[in-house]
Amino acid sequence: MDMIKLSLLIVTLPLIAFTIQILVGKRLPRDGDFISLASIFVSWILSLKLLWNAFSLYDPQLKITKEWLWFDLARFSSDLDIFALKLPVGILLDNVSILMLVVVTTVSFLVHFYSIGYMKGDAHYSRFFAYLSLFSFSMLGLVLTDNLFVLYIFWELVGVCSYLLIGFWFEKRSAANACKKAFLTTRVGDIGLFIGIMMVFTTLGSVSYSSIFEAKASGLFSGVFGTIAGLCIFMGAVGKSAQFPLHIWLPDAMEGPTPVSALIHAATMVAAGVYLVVRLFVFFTPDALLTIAYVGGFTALFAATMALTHQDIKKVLAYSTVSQLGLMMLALGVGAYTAGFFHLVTHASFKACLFLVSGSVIHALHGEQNLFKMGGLRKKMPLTFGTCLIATLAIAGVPLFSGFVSKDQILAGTLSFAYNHPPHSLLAFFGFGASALTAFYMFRLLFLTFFGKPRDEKLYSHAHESSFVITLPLIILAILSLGFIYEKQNWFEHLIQKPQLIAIKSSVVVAPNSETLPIFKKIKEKTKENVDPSATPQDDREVLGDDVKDQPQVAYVEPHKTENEKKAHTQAMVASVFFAFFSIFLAWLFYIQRVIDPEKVSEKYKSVYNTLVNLYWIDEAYQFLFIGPLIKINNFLYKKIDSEIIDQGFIDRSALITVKTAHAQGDFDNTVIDRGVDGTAHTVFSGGLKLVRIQTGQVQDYLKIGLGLVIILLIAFILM
Amino acid sequence: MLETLSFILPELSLTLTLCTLLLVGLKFKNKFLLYSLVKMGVLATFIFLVWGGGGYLNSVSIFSNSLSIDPLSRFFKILILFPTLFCSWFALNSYELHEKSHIEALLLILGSTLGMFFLVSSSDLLMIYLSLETVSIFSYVLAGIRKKHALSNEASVKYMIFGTFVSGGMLYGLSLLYGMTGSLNLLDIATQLKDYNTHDFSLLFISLLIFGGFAYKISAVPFHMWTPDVYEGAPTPITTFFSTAPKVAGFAVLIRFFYVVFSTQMTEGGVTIWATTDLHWPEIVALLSAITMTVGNFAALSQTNVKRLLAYSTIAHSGYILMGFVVLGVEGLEAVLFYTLVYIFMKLGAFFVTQCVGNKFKNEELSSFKEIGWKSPLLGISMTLFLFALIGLPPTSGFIGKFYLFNAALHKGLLWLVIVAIFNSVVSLYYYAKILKALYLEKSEKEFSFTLNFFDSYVLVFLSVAVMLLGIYVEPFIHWVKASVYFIVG
Amino acid sequence: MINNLYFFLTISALLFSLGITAIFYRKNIIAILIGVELVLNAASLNFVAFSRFTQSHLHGQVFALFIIIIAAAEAAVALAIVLRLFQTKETIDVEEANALRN
Amino acid sequence: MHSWFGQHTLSLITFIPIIGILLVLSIPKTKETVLKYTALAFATTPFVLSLYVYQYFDLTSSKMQFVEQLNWIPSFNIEYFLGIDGLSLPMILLTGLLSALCIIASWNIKKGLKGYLALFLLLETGMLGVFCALDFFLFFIFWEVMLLPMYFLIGIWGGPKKEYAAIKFFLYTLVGSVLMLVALIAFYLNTDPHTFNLIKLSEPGILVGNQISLFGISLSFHSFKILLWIFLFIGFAIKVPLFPFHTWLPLAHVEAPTAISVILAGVLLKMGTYGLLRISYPILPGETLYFIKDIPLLPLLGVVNIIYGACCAMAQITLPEEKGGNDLKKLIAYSSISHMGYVILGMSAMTSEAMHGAVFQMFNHGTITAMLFLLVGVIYDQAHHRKIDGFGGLATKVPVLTGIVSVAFFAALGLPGLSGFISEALVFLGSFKSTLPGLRTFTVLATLGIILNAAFLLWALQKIFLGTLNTQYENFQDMTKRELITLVPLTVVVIFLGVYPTPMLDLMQRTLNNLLHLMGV
Repeated sequence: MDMIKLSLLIVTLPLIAFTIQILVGKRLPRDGDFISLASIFVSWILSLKLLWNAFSLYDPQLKITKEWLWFDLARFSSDLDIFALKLPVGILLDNVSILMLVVVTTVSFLVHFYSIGYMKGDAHYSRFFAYLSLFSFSMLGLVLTDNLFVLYIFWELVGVCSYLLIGFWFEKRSAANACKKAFLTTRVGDIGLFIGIMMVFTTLGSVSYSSIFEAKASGLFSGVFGTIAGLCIFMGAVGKSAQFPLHIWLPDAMEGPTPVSALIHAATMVAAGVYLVVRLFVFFTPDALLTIAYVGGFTALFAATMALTHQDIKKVLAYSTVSQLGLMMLALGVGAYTAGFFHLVTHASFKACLFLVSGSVIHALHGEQNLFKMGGLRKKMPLTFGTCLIATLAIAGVPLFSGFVSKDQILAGTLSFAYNHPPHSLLAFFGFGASALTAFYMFRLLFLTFFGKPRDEKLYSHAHESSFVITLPLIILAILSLGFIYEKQNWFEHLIQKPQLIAIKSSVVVAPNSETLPIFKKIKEKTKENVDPSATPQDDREVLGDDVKDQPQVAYVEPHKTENEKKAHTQAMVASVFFAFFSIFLAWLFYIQRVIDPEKVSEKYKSVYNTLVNLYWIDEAYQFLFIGPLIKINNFLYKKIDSEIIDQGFIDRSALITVKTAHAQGDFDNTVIDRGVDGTAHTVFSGGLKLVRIQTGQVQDYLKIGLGLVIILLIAFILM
Repeated sequence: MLETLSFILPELSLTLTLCTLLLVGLKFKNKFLLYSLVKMGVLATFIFLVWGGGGYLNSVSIFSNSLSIDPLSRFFKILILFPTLFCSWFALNSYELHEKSHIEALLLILGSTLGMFFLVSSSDLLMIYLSLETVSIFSYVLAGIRKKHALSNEASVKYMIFGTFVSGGMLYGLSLLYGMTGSLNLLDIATQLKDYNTHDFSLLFISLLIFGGFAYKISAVPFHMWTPDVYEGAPTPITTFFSTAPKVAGFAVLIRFFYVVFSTQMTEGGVTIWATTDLHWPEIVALLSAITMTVGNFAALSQTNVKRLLAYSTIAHSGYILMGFVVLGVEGLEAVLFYTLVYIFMKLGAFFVTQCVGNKFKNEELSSFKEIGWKSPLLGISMTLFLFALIGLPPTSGFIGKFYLFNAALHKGLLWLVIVAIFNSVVSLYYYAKILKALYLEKSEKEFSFTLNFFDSYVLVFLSVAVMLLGIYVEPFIHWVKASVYFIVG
Repeated sequence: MINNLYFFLTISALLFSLGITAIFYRKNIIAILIGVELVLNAASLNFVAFSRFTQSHLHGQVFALFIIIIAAAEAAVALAIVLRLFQTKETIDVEEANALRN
Repeated sequence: MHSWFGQHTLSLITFIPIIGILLVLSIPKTKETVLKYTALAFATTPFVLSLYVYQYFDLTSSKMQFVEQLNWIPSFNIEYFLGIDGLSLPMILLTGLLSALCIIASWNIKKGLKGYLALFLLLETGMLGVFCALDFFLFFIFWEVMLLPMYFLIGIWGGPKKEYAAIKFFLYTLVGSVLMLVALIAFYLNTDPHTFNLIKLSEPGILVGNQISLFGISLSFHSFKILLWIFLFIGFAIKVPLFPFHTWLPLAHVEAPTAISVILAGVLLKMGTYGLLRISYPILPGETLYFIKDIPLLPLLGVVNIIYGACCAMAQITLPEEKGGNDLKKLIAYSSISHMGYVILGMSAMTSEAMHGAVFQMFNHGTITAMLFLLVGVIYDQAHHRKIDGFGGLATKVPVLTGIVSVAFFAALGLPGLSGFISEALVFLGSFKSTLPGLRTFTVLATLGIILNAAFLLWALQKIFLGTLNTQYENFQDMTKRELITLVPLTVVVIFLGVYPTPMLDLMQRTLNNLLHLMGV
């Protein structure tokens, strides 16, 4: 089946599930959870098929696109030579998007499966699955689109799904606040993204990736304008992936059910920001990339410090996610493109696994989330403990685990970047610091929950291992966090290569490097012919035609290793392993042996501890800096300008409308002169008005006034 | 001699009705009989006017050039017939007029109409003064027709004192004019005045004195003070008559007098316009028109008595009509004629509704108008139409009239006057809406039911249809107005 | 001396202003009516004077005749009205007639 | 299309409600249901006819279609001239749809039902007439005809301070329309064969005139045209409403009954922008560009409207009752001020996308605000108050209502996938792209509006629907079938146009591109 049709099917299945679920969900048996499960399962299988095709083709330059016209504002008025928006909607399939598809569908499927157990008996059970399907649809759509405008549409849809899912238990006041906060903070970021889109549209007239890359190739977007556009688009990523300035919403997002946190706030949605940077990697100018690196790096370290002191298990994981995302941004910033994306993929699996572990722990302890109330659960919940151990090892970056593979490359990238650009060596420090702290707080979490003696007997007594529906996904995710599947012939580096502007002859196709995975060799010949010829990459090149003969082209190139990169690589490897084991040992000292009592340390560094606990008072700062004055301005605008000055002052008090007469008039005037006009406000005009209305009743006065007016007119006209 | 009589057949038929009514009135007091007499008389006059004497184009001036029978006078005569017809019916049904004084009211109204017929077609000073005085005298008595009612007496006293003073002044002006030009006939005066150096003070003084005389009739600013008191004092049907018929006659004689004596007729680009020598009376009158409008509208803002409110609105409308008069062009004249035509029906309607409410509650305060809209839908809807016409809102004829006026004024370049006028019509919405508010939006304390007898509803329907018809199917009336702008004096 | 036009004009102007002041400042309505009569006579005097001195035809005198008739009619009606006022208000002071005001 | 019916469709569309009025007035007061159904029938027929017109509407021709031209007052060269193009057809569809829904929404009006229905049908005629008229005089007449019933509808069936709201509404609009009258006459006088025909008036160079003096100062014809533009602008700005002239809107909305505030927000606000596009833009292109390029009045007011409206709306949530806040209807009124700001910004950007966005936003705002007001009506009918913090946690009790409210709220804040987003995005893309001075900064400022809109709408949604259930509303029932009938069609339209806006965009495309071409952009 043609790959485009496959991807279309992958996207639309969750949408169909959503519509069925939302309309008739309640009335179906088992509240219709099997519908969304089935749809995501099929999507998962299809995306694996796509992955299989990608493996069989094994071509880094794989690029299949298909477009349909959405709307064209100059279709009928072509004779008026008006240049108007022509917006095609299309699908872009390349290795990056296929991998993302696989990641999203896997985690989504496992979360669907997990939440059957976790959410059993919830009042709005069917609506939960509807929202999950809607989320999967919008995430898949985001991954597959080929232009920025449609990406923005799915970007916001994903935001709405996170709003709906965070505020799922809306009875809780904190959940209601959290979902609003999440939506608004991401919206601030989205505005940046939209401004970026506008800037791109203004110069190009179209917003599809291919046209952006062509323009970049022809030298556009290189100057300051390009940097600003890049940074605006990055603002969207900052909002969505909770980077430094806009990270405040992610910890509060933990109000949502744990499967939601696992799916949305660990693996997929927050990764959308990174995906955007990956997708537009070539578009960013060098100094834009630098800012990205700095923001990413700082967030990584900053979030890691905050995770140290938290009691709530999910909050710790939330900050660890922010920190890991920071690392990915750092990697992309320093140019380690494959490392960044690789970390995204690996992080998705082990972070999802960690969240689901925390979910099963909370489920077992009937909603208790405080680390200091848990303890010694390893005996009671062996399976959960086992998977949690693997995931923690992976995230800590211990060799033989997936985390190590990707983090090591990131650190290597940062180190080599530091070597090439000595003034920016701070970035390397960010990288190593963050990964060290990660190891520490992750093992702190592990030791506090599973090791030591149980701190709360009652809770401990009826803790039990969760049912297989919950543990099965844990096991699968744990397996995915093992390192060896990524090591195999480092297929990842091969498939995902760093896109660069290189001048290549259009006709010569960079031959895919010879060795492919042995087991796929024979399959490759077979699948070659059933791949839809029109979609193969070769002819796509011809489509560009001859006029771009030797213009620089955006293509994926195998990065050849310079010698100091090799040096950086080995050094990073050694340093990261050392840091990992050292912080594990440190955590062991802190929490198992109680050699250094954490309480005493917190007293000693009282001020530092408080700043960490209160998350550097950023929330309060934002409240003080932005929201407070905003409300004050609004009240001022409304009360002062709207009602007093314009309404009563200018309009009502002006003599025309409000007649302020000497003595009380009919009731009509009183309703008109409402609170705005104080009793005796006389404008000159209304004073004059009294004169006009003089009817003293004396006939002779009338005559005098009449003759007087005539004489005045006479004199006036004589003089004029 | 006989054929000149044929020219004044309408006036003759009016006198005939007057006399027969006088005789019949002695014996019979039956309301319907008297009214059928009046109806027949008015119908006869109407027929004579439309088809009889003077023919269509060949206007003629009779009685040694003192009366001119021409399209303009015919137009105004037809217009005056309507108030006579309706106000006599209103007089017969008003709670304010006692059974005995019905016949007097009818006679006085007919007499006053006769005076106006002559005023409209008079083209020499003597005839103008005579007819003006007849109308005034009849009006003084009409104002005081309610014998035992103190307010009615006071109204007639005030009207009389004010009227005599102003007509005395006008007469003095006429005498000076006669002295200056040596002739009574308007045309001769005009030719004499041509070669008279007109910029000196005396002619301006004379023109203002004479303008004062006519301004009193149409209650324009310098001499408008009497209108509110007299209108409030006099019984409602009489006030209705005062606010419609004399206004029309006043404007007719104003046009004839000022367009002949104080300005020379020229045709410029096929359009006849009247240019004034350097005597600045148009500027003065424009200023007066603006002041009249503003006084009328602003004074009405704070009224609670509907009759007094409508009195001020009459002043305001005179201000609007003066705007057309000041344009000194054929378009201006057409606008004046059309607006008077439209104005009559609105005013008759509004006063009639006030009278119906008055009959029920014995007073015309705004508070007695509460919830009438709900109790009798026909009264409510027709009053809404009249008020919207008075404001000048589109579907009604008031808008077409105002549009005509603004068009003429803007064509002349009087942008400032148009802006004052539109400013005023917005203010007028405010006090007219007070009546609407009372009709529909307010709950009245006392419980009452309101029924209209057949005749009243028939009259209401006729007037509402007239007001709306003139707003929608306007073409024939515009033709009629365009045809009757032609007038002769000599 | 007394037979030229301007003499008569000054007298009629004098009469006119006297009439005006009478109307303005006298409180008794009858006095006001007299003032009105004065004004009318001033006008008719004017007419007669102009007709006599400047014109050959007698239009002025005819006009004066009519003024007398009208003045008579007005006086009759005015007095009737004043009589009615006296019956209802027991006074003919013009100040009293101020019930109708704003 | 050439049958008699084809030639007179527009007259039928405009005047069928008048026949309805006659019928409604003749039916006795006692038979309420018969009254309502006849009124409903006569209110929906224009919508059905407009669908017929939509079917036969030729998307490629830039000339007026379904034209009817008869002499009405030949001596003034006034014609009964009806016709529609891409700009007016969406508005007619919107008016027809909303009028039909409003009759259903006003099913439980008890007091004076006959008067209410008759006035409503008269209002519908006025609105349809304004959108069909191509003769300025006829346009003005329908403009005022639409004004009269509104006064009574707000004044009689309104809330506590209805008289004040009604008279203020009437005075505001009358001041505007009277200024328009001056412009109308000035156009008439300054064209060689005096004409009111909007098509002839928009031919370049037809307006020729000479000196004119105002209060003594003499104006060159160019500055006189600028004065005329200002007069027209004030007339239309009051209707839009633009910033300084908007104080009547919140009051009128708060006091008007639900169905009337739906029509007021759904259709009457579009009169202002429609008037600008139909009269000011084509007839005085030079002056319009003057007020966009030399003095950026239009874009500035547009942005001010967006931000000011959003701020005042948010103030409704923070201010307590006695300071004039805490009223849901006022919040929605200010949000429509903010949305109309987008339309003005789009219109002043002079690019094809912005213009399409502006006109599409006019249509969307109509449907979305109609939904919002209908929903407030639904809540008001059960709770009998509109205080924002008087509710809390209704979502548990009324899931269907919450669903539709969230669709409406998210459409209002411009969530992609719903129609609000498409028009807003087009306005932004178009105005950012336009090369007029200062437009880019205005657009960036306007993007602030997106957050403010999102902020106050979600805050209101949270205060009313989320959180713990307010014990007072234990027995808060969900929506009745009748309420659903009014809301479901609107929801379908909002979602359908959000996903696939081409039918509507193609409809207005030829006209708008033509207008821009004429304006020499």
